[in-house]
Amino acid sequence: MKSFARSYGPLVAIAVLAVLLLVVAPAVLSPFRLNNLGKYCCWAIAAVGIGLAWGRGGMLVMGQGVFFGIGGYAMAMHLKLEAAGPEGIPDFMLLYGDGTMPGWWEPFRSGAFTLFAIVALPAIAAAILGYAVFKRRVKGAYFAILTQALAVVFATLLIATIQETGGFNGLNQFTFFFGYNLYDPVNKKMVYSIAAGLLVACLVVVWQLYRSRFGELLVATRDAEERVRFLGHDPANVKLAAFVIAAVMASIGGAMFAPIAGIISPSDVDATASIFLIAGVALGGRALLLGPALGAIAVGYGRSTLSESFPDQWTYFLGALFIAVILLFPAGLASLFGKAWSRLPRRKAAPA
Amino acid sequence: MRLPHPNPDDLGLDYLEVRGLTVDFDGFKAVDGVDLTLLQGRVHFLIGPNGAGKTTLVDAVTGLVPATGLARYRNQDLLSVRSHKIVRAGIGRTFQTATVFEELSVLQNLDIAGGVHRSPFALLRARRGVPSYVADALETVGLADLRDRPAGVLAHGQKQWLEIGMLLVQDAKVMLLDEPVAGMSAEEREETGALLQRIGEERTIVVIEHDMDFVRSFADVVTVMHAGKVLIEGSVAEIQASPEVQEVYLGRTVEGTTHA
Amino acid sequence: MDSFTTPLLAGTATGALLLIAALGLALTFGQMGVINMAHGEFLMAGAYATYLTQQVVTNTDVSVLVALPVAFLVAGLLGLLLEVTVISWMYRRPLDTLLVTVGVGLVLQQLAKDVFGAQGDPVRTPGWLEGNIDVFGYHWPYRQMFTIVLALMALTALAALLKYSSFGRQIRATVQNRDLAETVGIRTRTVDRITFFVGSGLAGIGGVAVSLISGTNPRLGTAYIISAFLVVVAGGLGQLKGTVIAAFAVGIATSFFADWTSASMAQVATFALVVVFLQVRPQGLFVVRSRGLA
Amino acid sequence: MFSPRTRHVIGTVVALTATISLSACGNKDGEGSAAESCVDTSGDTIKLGFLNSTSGAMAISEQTVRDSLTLAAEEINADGGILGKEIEFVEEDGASDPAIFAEKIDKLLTSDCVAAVFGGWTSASRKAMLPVVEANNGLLFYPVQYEGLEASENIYYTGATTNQQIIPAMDFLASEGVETLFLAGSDYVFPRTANKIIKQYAADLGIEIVGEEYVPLDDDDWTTQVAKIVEADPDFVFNTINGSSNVGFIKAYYEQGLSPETSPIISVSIAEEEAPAMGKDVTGQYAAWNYFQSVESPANEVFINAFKERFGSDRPTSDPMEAAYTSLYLYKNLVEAADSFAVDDINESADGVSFDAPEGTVTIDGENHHIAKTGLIGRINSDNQFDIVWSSEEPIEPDPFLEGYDWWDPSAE
Repeated sequence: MKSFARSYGPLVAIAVLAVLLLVVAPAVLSPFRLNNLGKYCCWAIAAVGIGLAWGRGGMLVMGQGVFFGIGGYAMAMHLKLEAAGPEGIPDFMLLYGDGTMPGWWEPFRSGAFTLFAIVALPAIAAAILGYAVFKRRVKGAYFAILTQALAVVFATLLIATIQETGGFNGLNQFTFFFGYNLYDPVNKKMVYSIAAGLLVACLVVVWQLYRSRFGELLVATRDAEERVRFLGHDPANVKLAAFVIAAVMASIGGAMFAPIAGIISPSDVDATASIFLIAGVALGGRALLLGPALGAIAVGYGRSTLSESFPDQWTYFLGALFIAVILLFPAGLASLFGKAWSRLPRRKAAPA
Repeated sequence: MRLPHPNPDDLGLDYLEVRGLTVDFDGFKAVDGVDLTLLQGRVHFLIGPNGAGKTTLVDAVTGLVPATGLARYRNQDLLSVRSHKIVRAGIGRTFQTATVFEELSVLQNLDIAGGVHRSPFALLRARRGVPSYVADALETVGLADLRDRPAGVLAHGQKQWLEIGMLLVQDAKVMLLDEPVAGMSAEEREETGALLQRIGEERTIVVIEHDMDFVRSFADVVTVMHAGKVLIEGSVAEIQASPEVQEVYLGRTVEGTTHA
Repeated sequence: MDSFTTPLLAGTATGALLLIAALGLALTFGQMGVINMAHGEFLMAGAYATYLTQQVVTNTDVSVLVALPVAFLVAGLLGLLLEVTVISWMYRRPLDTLLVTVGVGLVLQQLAKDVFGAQGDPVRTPGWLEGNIDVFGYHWPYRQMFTIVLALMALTALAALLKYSSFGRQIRATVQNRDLAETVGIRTRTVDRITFFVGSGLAGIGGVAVSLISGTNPRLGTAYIISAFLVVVAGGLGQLKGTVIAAFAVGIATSFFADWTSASMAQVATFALVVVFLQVRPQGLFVVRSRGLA
Repeated sequence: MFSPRTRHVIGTVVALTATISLSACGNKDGEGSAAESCVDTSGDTIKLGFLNSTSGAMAISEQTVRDSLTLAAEEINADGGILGKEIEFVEEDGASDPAIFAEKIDKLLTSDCVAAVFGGWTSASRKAMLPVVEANNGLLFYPVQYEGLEASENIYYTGATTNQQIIPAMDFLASEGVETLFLAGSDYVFPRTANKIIKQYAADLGIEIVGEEYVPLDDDDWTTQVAKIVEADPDFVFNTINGSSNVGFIKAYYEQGLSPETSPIISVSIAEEEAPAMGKDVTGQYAAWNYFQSVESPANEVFINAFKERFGSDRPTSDPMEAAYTSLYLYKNLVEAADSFAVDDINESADGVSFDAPEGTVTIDGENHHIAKTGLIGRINSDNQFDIVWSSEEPIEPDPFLEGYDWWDPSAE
């Protein structure tokens, strides 16, 4: 039974989190707080991916806002078109543009295509970027800097394309979410539950990845990339896989963020937003299973509440958080409470 | 002890042939037109003073540094193939400093080397049970008792054996070992030598080594390198008899023991 | 004609600014493996130092010259403080230094906002930098020429320091083999500190140049830090000449892109250029070759 | 792929998740039941929300709005409050992030139950708040000039729309005999939209647009773009640059030998606070607003004195500050006209409600919730104050969609 606890303990922890998020929270929180928690869950979904790429894979992804944005904008485009009605075009194109819609918006009328795009677009983008970067063995700090530059460039691009993406204002004023009226409190609760459910699902996915041989290989690549090459694996492929999965998770987080926050704009996806995501992961514990998700929720909550009580001091908190956590608890706060449960790589082999 | 030199044709294609291999570091030829034929079933030693180009030669064959010339194994030119594909083709190597995954257990280290046996999709499954090729390697290198220890706590010699075990799991037909017995006790060297002979029967083993006692005890063929070139190749006795070798290399190190 | 000279000359000045910012980064990143994301805030500190100097030395013609050593010192001391309190605990953890300094940057920005106010403060251009000369229709401002001269002087001084001074030899020895350097009596900790002081001080000099473009404001550093890092990445570590070529290449390319398209698209195009360039030279322009298994 | 035991555990988790998700299933039919107002009007106080960025890039500007709002609230309270109720204001930080604005206004309306919210600066923040304030049938007072093309039942716009700032500026340029105009702006919504209007009106007025340049919001280096102004040598430069980027623009402008004598600038975002922060003597340049500190009116004198007393004698007053100050008084007058704090009652009786603001008397248009304002052009003097050189004389009726201008074609480029 001991090995059962070791193997499935994390799953029990995920289940506890699932109950908290899906049963307890909706029962006790006001609609406003629940909606906020929904946003934190979206960040947490992205954070789970960062935990995979950074904590396990050693790739410091400083530009996850880009993939968060791809998912967010893809979903927002669909919601915009849904709000505009059949044949309608988004209001901002009439206001700021010449009233015509770019052709690449058209497929997003279809909900099915949008869902497909939310997964496929970040996967393709991450695969191309990752292929270019990992195959040429660009790594470590270079990689981190490139991803951050990507986030800066992405935000600039969005701000400059007013007629296509709404520019600085972003996309907002959604009315329906796949046919459900977003102003109905019942439906808001449903959207929240989907986000929380997706978070739980992503956690189960990484749990399986971490206990798989791929998970071991990823850690091995993080610790000794060249050595892995002489095990007959191309480390670039191992990292690429983790990077792509992380990108897809960020995209899913972004996709749920748009209907929950009611807006997606460049400031939700730029370099600052990306660093905000990293902060949660660092706080929670980058290499732990639940660390990144809990950290992201904590940082999101901190941002809401601290900025309510100390509006001017929030930046100090965030800055101090980085310094203190990296300096004192590089493995994250969760490592302090870290029982064997979520500490994965040392899992005992099942008896032969 | 010595095996007769087999004819390459009897062995099919399982030999590594190096022709005119040259590694040029911005004008400095670290390896300069080396020809070698490394046959299966023999323990082949590569010796020479520091800077002779031994490690660079191995680096070139395993894709770590770009080189010109030819390194052929099973009709494949290794110089045009990336490192991990060379490994998948059956050529494995170790490094001067043992590089095992210190946080992983001995068993996990061996298991992770078994990638050649798995499809990418199979990687998504958790490991359960011990695959037979891992169990075999564990026995062969004598680490069965330590299988659940983190590799980081192993003694230096044990790490080297673990690395050899990982090569076994990889199913490497050609093993390029860079100073595997450096820092080992005499007893450990004996065990390592015996291990190499045991596994060398069906494989091509190439060992870079400085320790002449070890070379004398276990070498089937010795190649002496100097300044990027092959100085001489032959049996231990032939090498020791060579005046050139005496001059550049053996002269100092082995003089005392040749009389013994 | 000036569709060529304008971006070329303006881009050279932009490149010079990037060079000053990147020199300090190349020094601390290249020599010590520390990725200092607060470097942009040291630039900001240099700009505020210029502003404060102008409050004390009211003669604008002189104050900018006085501000140069002051800014170097202010930013350098900030760097030293950062090194002693934070960085020294985390050598050989480059990604962690990156994250810690992100936090330091946030704190410094907020601090500047609280001390100097969110509204930027004006920096006056000295009379001898007012004006321009006509180069094929481009009214090339003296200020841009000053930036280029400043960059070249900083470069020369740094190169001379590294090459000829005993401190420079100690830096190079420490970079090549830290343990060996220690055994021959080099106090590597002191070398680290001085390196960080000089690298951060260079950011202060950059801050003076930036303040002449846009005055001061708390977010001033963020606009330059990413470009400066891209320069370091494209230039490769280990040799200053890579940084120099990359800085001017990025500066001039950005100006031409901006001329052909828009300033926003120029950012995008420059980034794409660096990524494509890394396909050709993944380690940057110049690499110190290493044969070890990293 | 999984062992039976794993499958069992995963199955349980999935089933649990699915059950819970489904139990929270949505309501597809039926209109969204608009949230009932939770505003409490039974006590001696009335809660209002002030939502401005006190952190992030926009804190520079928005803090001044917060100060004006605070001043107005204190004055109103000293004077007996609104309908006898003292104002209790809840402050929130929008953090220069539209999503935070949306979150915070939701909190103010549904958790704090404020009767109205005052704030927002960027159009992005207003656009983000709009659906939330509409869904909760709340009230938002937005105090900044903006690009128009909007009218919500739940928002009162106390800053200028384009026909009260951009169009008067163009009228002024036409009256000055300007023939060539260069457009310089930050690369985001307001400058792009304003320039679209300017280009169409310029065509109507016979003014030639000789160049149009944009630089990203965070970018301060305008050298290359200013070189194009030098080359085009326009009669005037229309400046829609935002924030600190103005400093870089102004410096580059003078560096390359431009001056008010050759190609003067008319700005729509440089006011009394910004003018001295340029690091250059900007005497002789122009700005278009609806309020300057130099406006001569008794109400303005009161406002300036009160503000300086409260926040320091070195603090100038400016258009957005005045619009924010005015917005709170307008709210007071709206409530008292309706004799109710209920949004629907206020909207009902809104048309024609006015206030003797520092800029002059302003009147609410009940249709589009904007206010009639007088267009002013000021020229900066050596004290960094504005000499008013042109005025529309009469308050201009707000026309956010420019329906009264036949040259306007929204779908044209």
